[in-house]
Amino acid sequence: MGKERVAVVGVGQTKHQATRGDVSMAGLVREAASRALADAQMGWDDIDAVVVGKAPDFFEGVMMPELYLADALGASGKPLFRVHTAGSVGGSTAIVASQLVQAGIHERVLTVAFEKQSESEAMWALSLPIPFTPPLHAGAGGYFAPHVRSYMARSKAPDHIGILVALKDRQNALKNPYAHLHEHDITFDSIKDSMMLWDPIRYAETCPSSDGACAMVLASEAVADAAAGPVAWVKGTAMRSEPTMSADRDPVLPRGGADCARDVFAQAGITDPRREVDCVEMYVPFSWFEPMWLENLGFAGPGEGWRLVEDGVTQLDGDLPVNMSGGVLSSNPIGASGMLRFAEAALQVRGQAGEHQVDGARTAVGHAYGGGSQFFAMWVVGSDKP
Amino acid sequence: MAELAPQGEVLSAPLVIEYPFTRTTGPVVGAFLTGLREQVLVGIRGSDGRVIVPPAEYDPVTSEDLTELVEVGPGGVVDTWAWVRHPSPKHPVDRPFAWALVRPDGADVGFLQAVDAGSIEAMATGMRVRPRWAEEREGSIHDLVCWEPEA
Amino acid sequence: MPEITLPASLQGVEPVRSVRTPARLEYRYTAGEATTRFLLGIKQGKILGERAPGGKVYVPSRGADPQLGVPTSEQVELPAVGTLTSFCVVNVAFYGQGMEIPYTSGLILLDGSDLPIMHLIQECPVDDVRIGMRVEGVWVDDADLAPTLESIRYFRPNGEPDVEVVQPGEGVTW
Amino acid sequence: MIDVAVVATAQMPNVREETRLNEVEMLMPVLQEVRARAGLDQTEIGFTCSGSTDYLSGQAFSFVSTLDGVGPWPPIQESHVEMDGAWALYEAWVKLQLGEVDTALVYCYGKSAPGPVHEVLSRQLDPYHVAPLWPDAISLAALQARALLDAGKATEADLAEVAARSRRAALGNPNAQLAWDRSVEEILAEEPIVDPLRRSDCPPITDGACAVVLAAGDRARSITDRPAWIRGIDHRIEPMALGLRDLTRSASTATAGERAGVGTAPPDVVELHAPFTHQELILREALGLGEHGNVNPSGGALAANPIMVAGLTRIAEVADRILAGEAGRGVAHATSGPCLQQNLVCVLEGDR
Repeated sequence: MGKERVAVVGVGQTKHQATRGDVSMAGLVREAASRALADAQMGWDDIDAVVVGKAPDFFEGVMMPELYLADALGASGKPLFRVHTAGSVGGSTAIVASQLVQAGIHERVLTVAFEKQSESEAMWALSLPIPFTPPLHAGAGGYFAPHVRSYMARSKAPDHIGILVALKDRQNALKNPYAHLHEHDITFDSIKDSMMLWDPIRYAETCPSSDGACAMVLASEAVADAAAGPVAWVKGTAMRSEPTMSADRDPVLPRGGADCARDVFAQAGITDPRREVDCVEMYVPFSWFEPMWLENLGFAGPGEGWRLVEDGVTQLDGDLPVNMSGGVLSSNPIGASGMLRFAEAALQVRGQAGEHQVDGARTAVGHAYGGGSQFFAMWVVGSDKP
Repeated sequence: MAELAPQGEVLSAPLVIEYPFTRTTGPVVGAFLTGLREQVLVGIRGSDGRVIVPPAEYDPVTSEDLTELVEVGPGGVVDTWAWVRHPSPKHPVDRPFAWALVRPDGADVGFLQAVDAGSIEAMATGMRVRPRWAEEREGSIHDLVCWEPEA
Repeated sequence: MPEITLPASLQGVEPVRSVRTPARLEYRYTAGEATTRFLLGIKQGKILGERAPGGKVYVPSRGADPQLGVPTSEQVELPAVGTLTSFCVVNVAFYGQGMEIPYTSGLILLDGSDLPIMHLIQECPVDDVRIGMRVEGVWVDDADLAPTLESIRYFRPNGEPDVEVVQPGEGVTW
Repeated sequence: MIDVAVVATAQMPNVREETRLNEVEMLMPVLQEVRARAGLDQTEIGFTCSGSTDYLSGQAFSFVSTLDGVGPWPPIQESHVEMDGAWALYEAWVKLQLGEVDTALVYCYGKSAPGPVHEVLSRQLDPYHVAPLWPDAISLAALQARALLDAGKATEADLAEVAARSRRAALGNPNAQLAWDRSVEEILAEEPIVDPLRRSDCPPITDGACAVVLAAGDRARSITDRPAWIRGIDHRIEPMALGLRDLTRSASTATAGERAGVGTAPPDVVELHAPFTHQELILREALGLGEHGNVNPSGGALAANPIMVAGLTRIAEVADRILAGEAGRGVAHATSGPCLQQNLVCVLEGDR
């Protein structure tokens, strides 16, 4: 086996908000990276390589911005790598970083993902008109809403499931000081009464557009063993991609997502994810994706995911808490959103998630997806060395 | 299977990507742009003591935060240059000009700027230049239109 | 964030906090051969799909059979009639859209094809739109036909009874 | 480390402008060719990784639609880097080191022609202080060339010699876009376009695509009699600001070359990703190649410079010569960013 152990020894993130007017682009990534280094009790010199991820460069209007950010990321004289796998990029970036350690190439790798969406505007950057290509009639939500409707039709899920998810995630976000949305007055009714943007998706069931960054330090077994505090051992990583325009592709329960989950659980020795996983951070930009992913990833049978939501299983104090941090519904710096999921999983098994800590979490899952649900990245982290 | 390649036209169309990006600057980049608005050139002291213009937010060698902004210039020296015979409409000078790394007095590194010298014969590595400021300045790199040879 | 120190000349001066850096780039976009074939068909009032070697019919084809990574290779003319497989009702004006609100954006599986296209559903109150509804395309006048999918103005119910919709891959276990 | 080799390569013949095909149509034949050469279909590929950039095509997520040209079904293990394909190869090499899969497909594509490529590349620069001035890639390279000339490390004739040798070598490369036989004197007689660079010192604008199949250990040996083993690979970056670097040297190339083991034995063939003539001289020095006689037998980036592709093409060109038994050991180099900011070095060898 060429594969060595790897652990998360440091996690950092910015305060996420609509516009981080106090920092430059470099200042934003730096804030997350410095916090991850401080958490790992490391300095810039300790880092062997840097892996950066973000979504389309048009957001900030800077082509391959990692080149410009080399100084801010302490990468001078080091390897600097840039990943872009659509919305799953934050997750796949962390996986690429972890593999540099697993392959025995580096001992300490800094990985950073970010988006400074306020430099432009999400609706612009995500909907650039391409000649000869049929226009999306209603932006990104208009793409996903029919798939949500399909899920509702297939699963017979009642209409209020999406509201329950949004309420849970926004309430979890109140416990997370880094979250973008802190909606203290949110209620079931306020979500229900919010504007039906893309019927069946209400405004309050959609994610915000955020400036933000996330960073982690991934380290070899020797470094992790010597760490002062708890570390999160990486027990499995997986990525899957499938075609966009394929007739056999199910955009509601995509095979790529299911294959990705099966792979990562097998690596982690998990045979019954519903029982063996303590908590999950999954990429839910529209509330209905929580029950969809619960089914797609094997936490519930087909058509059963919404019942976990309705029964309160995915609440912070439930049997399988989902999106303890408040999730993408509460903070969405697109390029960083996947890494935030992976980082929250690591925080949970290190017991460092603060007020949104799940008691006794020892095995956690981070999940990210991108495109029109054809790109997937997942990892399983645990408090015990594999 | 039949070949479906059309023998005639293939459709093509213009595609314009345009946006007025608004960039928040943070304190260090902001200080440089503030200086330009006030006709003051600002650098920053690196960990090895050298003064970097425009001010780097983070040390290029040690990666540490840099904080000590210092005034430099107003005159400067051309460290290297390239002569543009056919300026584009987007360039800062509308007649043949030089791109140069201009090192302001008191700074230790040069930065990319335009030098409007009129002709290539007027350009030389090591020549002294002075800034030409825009009449209306708003805190952007365009406040410093270009540099010109010192008389 | 560490505190910075300013030179004397800038102390007490209102600092710059943001800067606008407009950028415009002009590209020439090539549709490619498959998209050209489709759009030239539309210009003649025809919907031309393409059969992939694996048997699936794609409309419009983007040139690749996404299952095998080979070109689609056989042209198939399709009717402007199909089934609504899903939809959303849009209640907000989006950038660049001049639509009357609310309107319906639907996924329409044209008869004889294997992947739905996204298009507008009109001449039907939004509350009456249903998954499984049979719809037909409404073309622009012949004189206005152009190489764009907008030559089909929208789809509307064609009066046939609803059909059952099974999503691609639905119920398949791997 | 696990032994990993290039076992097959394919290139699209480089052209000034591919006007008929979109990216996915342009890429498919290259993917089919490289998989056929390796005798693998997509279901036998363990990992797929590509390199491209949205800014060249003017489309966000442009790699998403090109993935359909791979035929990624059933779903595949796949990644994409917003970098030259040489770095996609690096990610695939790392993945193969884990010992879980033993084959990988690496590809990259770039259409430089549809956009104003020299303006597009300026979008890489410092977004506050430099990009708003729209300095073009040729001007930045010219600043570096002037620094080299001023330092007495090269003459304009040295630059012209690189131009003449590269385009002459390209006459033997069927994938080259720009090939000719002109004397140094003829080149020196050209008017500079951005002094001190002449047109012959600059790369052409190119649309292109390249693909490589990697395989590990015995799997590589089962695919070809003579795999091109990757003996060392490393990449390094420097600060972007030109004033912060000694433009007459490439420190990051020197570090990457040392770590990749360039100096442990003399190479038979070298392919350097030097889009501008003077950059070959800087890279030769950084890699300790001196007057090595077999640098860029393909013509290098001066013969065809598809952005995001020209780096992986260098690796493919070296691998081709090893696969064909024409070379025993080779060095390939890829670059990114203004004035050689980021550099990758790969050492390949055939079995003795």
